[in-house]
Amino acid sequence: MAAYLLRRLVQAVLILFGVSLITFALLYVLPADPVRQIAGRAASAQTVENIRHQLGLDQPFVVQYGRYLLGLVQGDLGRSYLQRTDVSTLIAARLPASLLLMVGAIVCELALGLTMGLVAALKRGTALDQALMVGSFVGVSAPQFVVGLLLLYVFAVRLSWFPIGGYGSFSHLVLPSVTLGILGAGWYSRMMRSAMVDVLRQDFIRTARAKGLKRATVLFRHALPNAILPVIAMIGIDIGLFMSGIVVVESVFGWPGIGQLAWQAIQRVDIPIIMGVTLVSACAIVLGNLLADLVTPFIDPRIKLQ
Amino acid sequence: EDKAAAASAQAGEYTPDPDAKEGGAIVVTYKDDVSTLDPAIGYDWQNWSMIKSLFDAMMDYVPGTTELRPALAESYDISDDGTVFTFHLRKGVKFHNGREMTADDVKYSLDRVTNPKTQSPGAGFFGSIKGYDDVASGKADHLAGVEVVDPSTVKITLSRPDATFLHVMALNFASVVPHEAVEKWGADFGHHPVGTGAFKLADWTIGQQLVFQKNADYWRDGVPYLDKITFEIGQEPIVALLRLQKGEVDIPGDGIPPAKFREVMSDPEQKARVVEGGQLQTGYITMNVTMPPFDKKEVRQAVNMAINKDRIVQMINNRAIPANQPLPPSMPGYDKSFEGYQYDPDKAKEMLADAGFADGFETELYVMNTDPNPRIAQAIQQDLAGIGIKADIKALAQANVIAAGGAKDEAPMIWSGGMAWIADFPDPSNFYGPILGCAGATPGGWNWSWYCNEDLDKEAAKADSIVDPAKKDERDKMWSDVYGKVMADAPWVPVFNEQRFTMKSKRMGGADDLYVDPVHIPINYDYVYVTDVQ
Amino acid sequence: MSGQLVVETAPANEAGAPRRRRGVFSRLLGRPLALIGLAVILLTVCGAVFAPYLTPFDPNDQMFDGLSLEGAPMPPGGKFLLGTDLLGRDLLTRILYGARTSLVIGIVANGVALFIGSLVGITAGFFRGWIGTVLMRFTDLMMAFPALLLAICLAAVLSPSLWIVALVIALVNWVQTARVVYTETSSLARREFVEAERSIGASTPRILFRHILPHLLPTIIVWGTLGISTTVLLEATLSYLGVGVQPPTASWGNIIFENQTYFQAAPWLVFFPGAAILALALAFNLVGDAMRDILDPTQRGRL
Amino acid sequence: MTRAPRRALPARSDAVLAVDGLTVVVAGEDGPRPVVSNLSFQLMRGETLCIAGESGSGKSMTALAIMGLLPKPGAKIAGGSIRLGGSELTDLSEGGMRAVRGSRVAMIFQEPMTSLNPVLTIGRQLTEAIMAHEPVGRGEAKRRAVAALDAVRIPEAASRMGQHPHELSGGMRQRVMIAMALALRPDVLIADEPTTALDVTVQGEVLELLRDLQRDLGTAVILITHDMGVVAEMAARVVVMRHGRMVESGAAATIFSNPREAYTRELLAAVPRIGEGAGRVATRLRELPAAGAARPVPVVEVADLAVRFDLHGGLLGRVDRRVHAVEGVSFSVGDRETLSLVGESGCGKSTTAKAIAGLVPYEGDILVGGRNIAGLPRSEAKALRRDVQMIFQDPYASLDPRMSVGDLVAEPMLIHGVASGAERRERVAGLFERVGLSPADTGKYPHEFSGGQRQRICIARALALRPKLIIADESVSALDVSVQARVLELLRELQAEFGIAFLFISHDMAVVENISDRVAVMYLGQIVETGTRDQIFTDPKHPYTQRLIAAVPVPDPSRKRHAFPRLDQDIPSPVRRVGDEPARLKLRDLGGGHLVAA
Ligand SMILES: Nc1ncnc2c1ncn2[C@@H]1O[C@H](COP(=O)(O)OP(=O)(O)OP(=O)(O)O)[C@@H](O)[C@H]1O
Ligand SMILES: Nc1ncnc2c1ncn2[C@@H]1O[C@H](COP(=O)(O)OP(=O)(O)OP(=O)(O)O)[C@@H](O)[C@H]1O
Ligand SMILES: [Mg+2]
Ligand SMILES: [Mg+2]
Repeated sequence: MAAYLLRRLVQAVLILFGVSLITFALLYVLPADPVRQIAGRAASAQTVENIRHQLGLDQPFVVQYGRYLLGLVQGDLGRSYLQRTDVSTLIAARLPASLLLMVGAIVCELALGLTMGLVAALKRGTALDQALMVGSFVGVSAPQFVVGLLLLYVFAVRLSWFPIGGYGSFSHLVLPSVTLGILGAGWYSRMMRSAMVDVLRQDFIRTARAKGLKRATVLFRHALPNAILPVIAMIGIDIGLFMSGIVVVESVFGWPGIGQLAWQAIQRVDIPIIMGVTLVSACAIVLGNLLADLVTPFIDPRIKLQ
Repeated sequence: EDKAAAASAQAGEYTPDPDAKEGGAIVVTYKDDVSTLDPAIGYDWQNWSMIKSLFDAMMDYVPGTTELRPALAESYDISDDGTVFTFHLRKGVKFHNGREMTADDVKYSLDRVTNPKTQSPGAGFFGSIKGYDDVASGKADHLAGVEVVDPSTVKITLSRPDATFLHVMALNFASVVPHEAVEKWGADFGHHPVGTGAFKLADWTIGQQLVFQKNADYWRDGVPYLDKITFEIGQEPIVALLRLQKGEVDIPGDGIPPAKFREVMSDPEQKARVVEGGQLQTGYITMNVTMPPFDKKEVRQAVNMAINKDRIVQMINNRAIPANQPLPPSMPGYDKSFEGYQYDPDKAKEMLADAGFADGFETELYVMNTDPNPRIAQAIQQDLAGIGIKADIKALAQANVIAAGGAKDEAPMIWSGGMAWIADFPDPSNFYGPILGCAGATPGGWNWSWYCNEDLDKEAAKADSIVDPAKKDERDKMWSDVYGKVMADAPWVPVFNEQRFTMKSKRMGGADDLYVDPVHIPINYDYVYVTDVQ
Repeated sequence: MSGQLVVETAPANEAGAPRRRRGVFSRLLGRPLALIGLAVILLTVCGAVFAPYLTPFDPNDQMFDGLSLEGAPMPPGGKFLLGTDLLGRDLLTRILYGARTSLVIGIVANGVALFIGSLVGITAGFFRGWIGTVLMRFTDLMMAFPALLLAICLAAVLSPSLWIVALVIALVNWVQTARVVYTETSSLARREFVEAERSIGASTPRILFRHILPHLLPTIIVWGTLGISTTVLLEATLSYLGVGVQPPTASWGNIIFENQTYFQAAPWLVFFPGAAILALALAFNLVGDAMRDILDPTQRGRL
Repeated sequence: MTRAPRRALPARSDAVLAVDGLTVVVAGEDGPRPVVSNLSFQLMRGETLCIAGESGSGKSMTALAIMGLLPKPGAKIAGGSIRLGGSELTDLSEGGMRAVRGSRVAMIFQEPMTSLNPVLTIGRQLTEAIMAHEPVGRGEAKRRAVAALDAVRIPEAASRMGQHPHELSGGMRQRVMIAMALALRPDVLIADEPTTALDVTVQGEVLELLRDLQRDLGTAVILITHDMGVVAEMAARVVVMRHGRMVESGAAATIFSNPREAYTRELLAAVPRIGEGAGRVATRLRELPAAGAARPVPVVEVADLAVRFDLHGGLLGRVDRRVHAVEGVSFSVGDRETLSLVGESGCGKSTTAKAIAGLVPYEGDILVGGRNIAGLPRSEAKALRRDVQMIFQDPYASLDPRMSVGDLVAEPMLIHGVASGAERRERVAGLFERVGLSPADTGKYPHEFSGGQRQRICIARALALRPKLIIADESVSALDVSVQARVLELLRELQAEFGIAFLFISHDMAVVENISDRVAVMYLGQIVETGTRDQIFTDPKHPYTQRLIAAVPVPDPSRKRHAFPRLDQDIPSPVRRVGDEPARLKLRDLGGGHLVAA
């Protein structure tokens, strides 16, 4: 177990290194000049060069990247060009909100997706199954901005059940989580359905029924843990897709997470922030996958970590 | 020495609102984060007016107008040749940290903002101060032209006469900061601002909100009225408007989102709370005069005649007025009689044919990618197609468009919307130097049409050396001429001047002018008040 | 592939013959739901191909009467069947022309992603050893990228055009498929029939393509159909950020994104292109489901 | 609870379960198709009723109908009644059925390996059954679960409660299933082929256990099986089914000694019996010419074969343990000879076969037609391997379910470029006919065939290349007797016709006795005894061989064995630390080719 963890962590570090290298290289060749933005429109060419030199942006790629890495291993993500603050401060201030939202969204999409998938599997072939299938596609196809605004309009403005955007309490979390969750639910319900259909065909389900167990017990205690494995693997994959959703949803709901930070940084080519956000999300993804892998043996004891 | 100058500035003093009530708190929302509140650095839509409320400079403007008035300087003298400005500081002005502001602080602040290490985007504004070049190139630490005469007198010597210098001294970049606080916080001063302004920063939760608290010791009597302003960050404009409608927000900082504009304006109750005002802004298309076929004046003129500005204005829900010259109407020097190029596609086609492009040509139109700019670009594209010019749209992130504009042979045409020139100060010169003058036509510069007319540069310099306020009209006239000549060469197509529509909650009080203050955007926090306090 | 099959086994008797001779396609036609799906796909493709003949308008023509005097778009009905957009262009026309872009993205880009993903997944899952390790580590690396950020950077670097966007989307989207296919292939590779194939001397490509691939089809179909909406919307996000298809080229995604803030003032601008995406994705799903059942002989004759 | 009286009156011969006119239909391609028709029987208290019949005769469907667990929506009860005690089961709602299941009727399913939930502990699966029916607390339920495990003689029952099914051997899993069924002391226990998938030795133990439990608890048992040996050993009464109908029923002794129906007689005749198999004569006959000829080159010669699987572990994932699956096995198979490899599950039989087929890396020498495969270039090795074909242990798993059987059979020819187009098709058709299938079936898929038919498809596939040696890995163990007999007959015919040598792998001693020329007994990766069939069966020397032979149930109720000797310990594991090599056994020659480990 310890050995496994160690190996996975080494792997994770290598992956993060790769991510940083590729992102840095991509941003390096990006046709936009951050110095111009810092210097402002009244700056002379000399001032611009001055700033470029101060930031070390006049140096060759290898040197720039080397310096970045050096900072990175010391926990220094650099300073934002435009916000004039340490990137780590900015991310640290926003990360908790994003993580919270992510957890909320995962809970939502699991609750929604798994229920839909479960019901569809149980009612396989019926009209309800078909309707749920259409529903899952609606979830996958609906633009999140519109879904978010719609939810906001109905549940916050009209019904006043939830606050209109913002951050702080549980009720703030509900709508953004649901908005993000609707998309994921589409995916999960499809996966859950097929996994469940498979499991319900298994002999041990028949055994459980032969014991005279309650339907709910058969479903939740016997079938679900077996069907949920592919779903858990999916959660690991899913975290990577979150970033896209988070950007939109955070802005609709005024959620102070890293999605908004990333969005603004991309608009203004604030390279240190883009790097930082990419690395932090990469971390989250790698950790998410690791966690998913670590959890599976608890759910399915046949699986051994190696 | 000319005391008249000082006297005339005093004349336009503001008369306080008799109905104003003290106390209360308001909520303002913004979509984008506030990056820094360091006056030497902040240059964004959001932090510009926040900094104005936290800091003061030698000069500022009469609320709701573009009229200069002394601020931290109680009075000032200008030498006859217009190169020496002596500011007499107001006594007893205290920083938020309790220390009294002195002439040393003024010098310190000016040295700081021009020092390249500060990386101030506004350093260039101080280029006329003697010794600026040495500081900018790192040869000197101090501006030779700034002298502390005594604790309450600062003398600033310019290397050339500069009629805009008082405006420069009203810029945020000229704000006075206490050196001990700057040294204490170092690079983080922007997050722990200490100034002399009407408000002080009470709390800043990054990415969420900033809270401003009334500065009880404010040197100007009677203001501010509000006890507290909360800026909520990261709010989508549509959502901000929904919250405003529910009474949770007082001012949507990003204005009325285009998508909601018609809804708001068609509801009398909401419309009543909308304040409309001019803006020192022009939206224009640049044509790169170094890239064929735009090196031909006739082609550029033809393009000027091809654009249906009325329709573009209609498309953005009439939130602007069509423009025919670089200067916006509320700017001194705006030439009311100027007719510009009338919309006449047939004539444009003819001219194009005369220039040898009977079949038109292909080109590219760069545009920033946020609504409504791509839409406007598409409207322009259609108009160009009308005279046979096939323009491909390149909708890019702001930074990429700016980079393309700053490269000599990359962007033939750019629609300036979203990055457009909003005046830093209300003076006609502000629309020339970096965006139409030779100085800006350098790689990485902001003169995206790469238009460089040495003669005009000279005329402009001449106009700027007229510092005598009495000759203001003459100077404005000279500037009108400069812009007239620019338009004769037609490096730009001025398309429209945006109107500002600010919306406020029912309980907000104060004159409408305060809500469309030309320098305090979106509103002048120091003078507005709420009506529902006891 | 199927041609060979038929030659090999077409038996001389009647009992087995009809089963084989009925092709996949004709069996698809026997299913009403699949038929609906096929019809929708066909309709979309025809709409895209014959757009100029189907509509009197030009997709980029900003018509004067397409906007009200206050600059508001026209609601559906009358001259403009589905209304107009914020520039006074006919929405139906734009959706028809937009199908060209969206089909390229949703089918070509998504298809390429699916192809790369399957190839990588199969190869890595089947060949343990260093090929598998290298491929899976590379997949892990790609997976660690936040997809959107990577797409934005890539697209920005490569300068936008439809095919570049398609390429970028393919480059970003193959990863999840690879992961899933990998898992499945590695378990399939351990099934006994693979060993049996080896024992009769079957070559590796033969085992991969004739024996393993058919088993992966259901998974590939599920990911492929779900991928349609995802990629179409990703294209829209990229366009919205200025690194996608450039205006005024229409795509279903960018029609939505351009207009999404107006969904209350002009809901048709979001609803119709959204419905088009949904319909296409659903149609492929219906056909995919049917294909899966048809291609899976164990599903036959079951209730 | 009326448990006490129930047990007190085992002698009363009133029916505890009465099935009357039961008809079960399943959905077919052209409307409903009956799989059980008009079936009636009664089960008395405390008796064992065996339902016998060939595969697909509707045995399992009957059991599932009683349990109310018919697969939905494919099957349903179309008529008849099932009365348990006083209540009519067919009228009960799902909720009502739930109360009956487990507590009054319990069932042990056909597939022991897959019938336990892999992700839940044994203890959990036992206690929840108890708690579902009786108002007891968790502690009490646990106590009873441990007691039930003890009752089925699971060693260290208490500590096993926390284990998961995959940590138990197949026999233990089946015992857990039985414990689960018996924990609630049901009136009726239905055991659906509880031993088919198990080793002979384990099978013997499980049957023994069932008998004990029935004696102790007085439960009435319905035992479903196609193994007449098991029937003879267990049954008081027998119901013989075919095509969903009852063919014959009566007391076990009567059925075996005096079967009325032709089908019953057929069924009994098909049962392989040690020492009197039908195939015995045939093999004998063929042995004679071989003995007279000069000693030919063996088809396959295996010398000192060893196969080890590395297990990774430790900090850096280094190899720290090895499975010594095959450890120094030597034998040869001559022309037209059948060598049987027997031994318990996990002793390395399949691994040996796979090594010969070139599917696992090995050490030692394998000579095909006198040439050592190891040294040859790829292409030549491939050509040589054409001479060795394998029929896998599980016919269903070894056929690609998505390929038609015609394609599957044609595939080896296609790969090796043997025959083309029309000729190949003809040969496929010929092979189908040869193995007793209709050439019309070539377009069907594996799942559309019964187990026996699938096995024949595998044989046809193996024959396609006209190999010199066919390795048959447990090729008949999963088949019911009648099919098994037919397949064995087919193998014998093919051997006579094409002159093929067989390496026959099995744990069923009766079958081995019927088909082999020589036998090698494997234990823990090594051969412990080898010799001609007669030497092994009439004069087994190694205790392990003796035990294997003793474990075979005899299909004769009059020769019922009692108290099958149980192993006092589990079989030792072939997994060893690196460096800790197992000791090689030395074989002692007893003369006449009969070797036995010291
Ligand atoms: N789910 C199902 N749907 C349709 N037909 C089925 C289904 N399950 C079984 N059958 C059919 O019902 C018939 C009886 O099957 P059953 O399982 O009762 O046989 P069995 O006697 O138990 O055979 P075995 O000895 O192989 O277990 C078979 O012809 C089988 O094909
Ligand atoms: N790929 C493998 N990796 C590790 N161990 C293996 C592998 N294949 C087989 N084994 C182990 O080798 C031993 C011999 O297995 P083998 O399959 O040869 O048994 P068998 O005699 O055929 O048993 P059965 O009668 O159950 O088929 C077993 O302990 C098994 O667990
Ligand atoms: Mg059965
Ligand atoms: Mg085996």
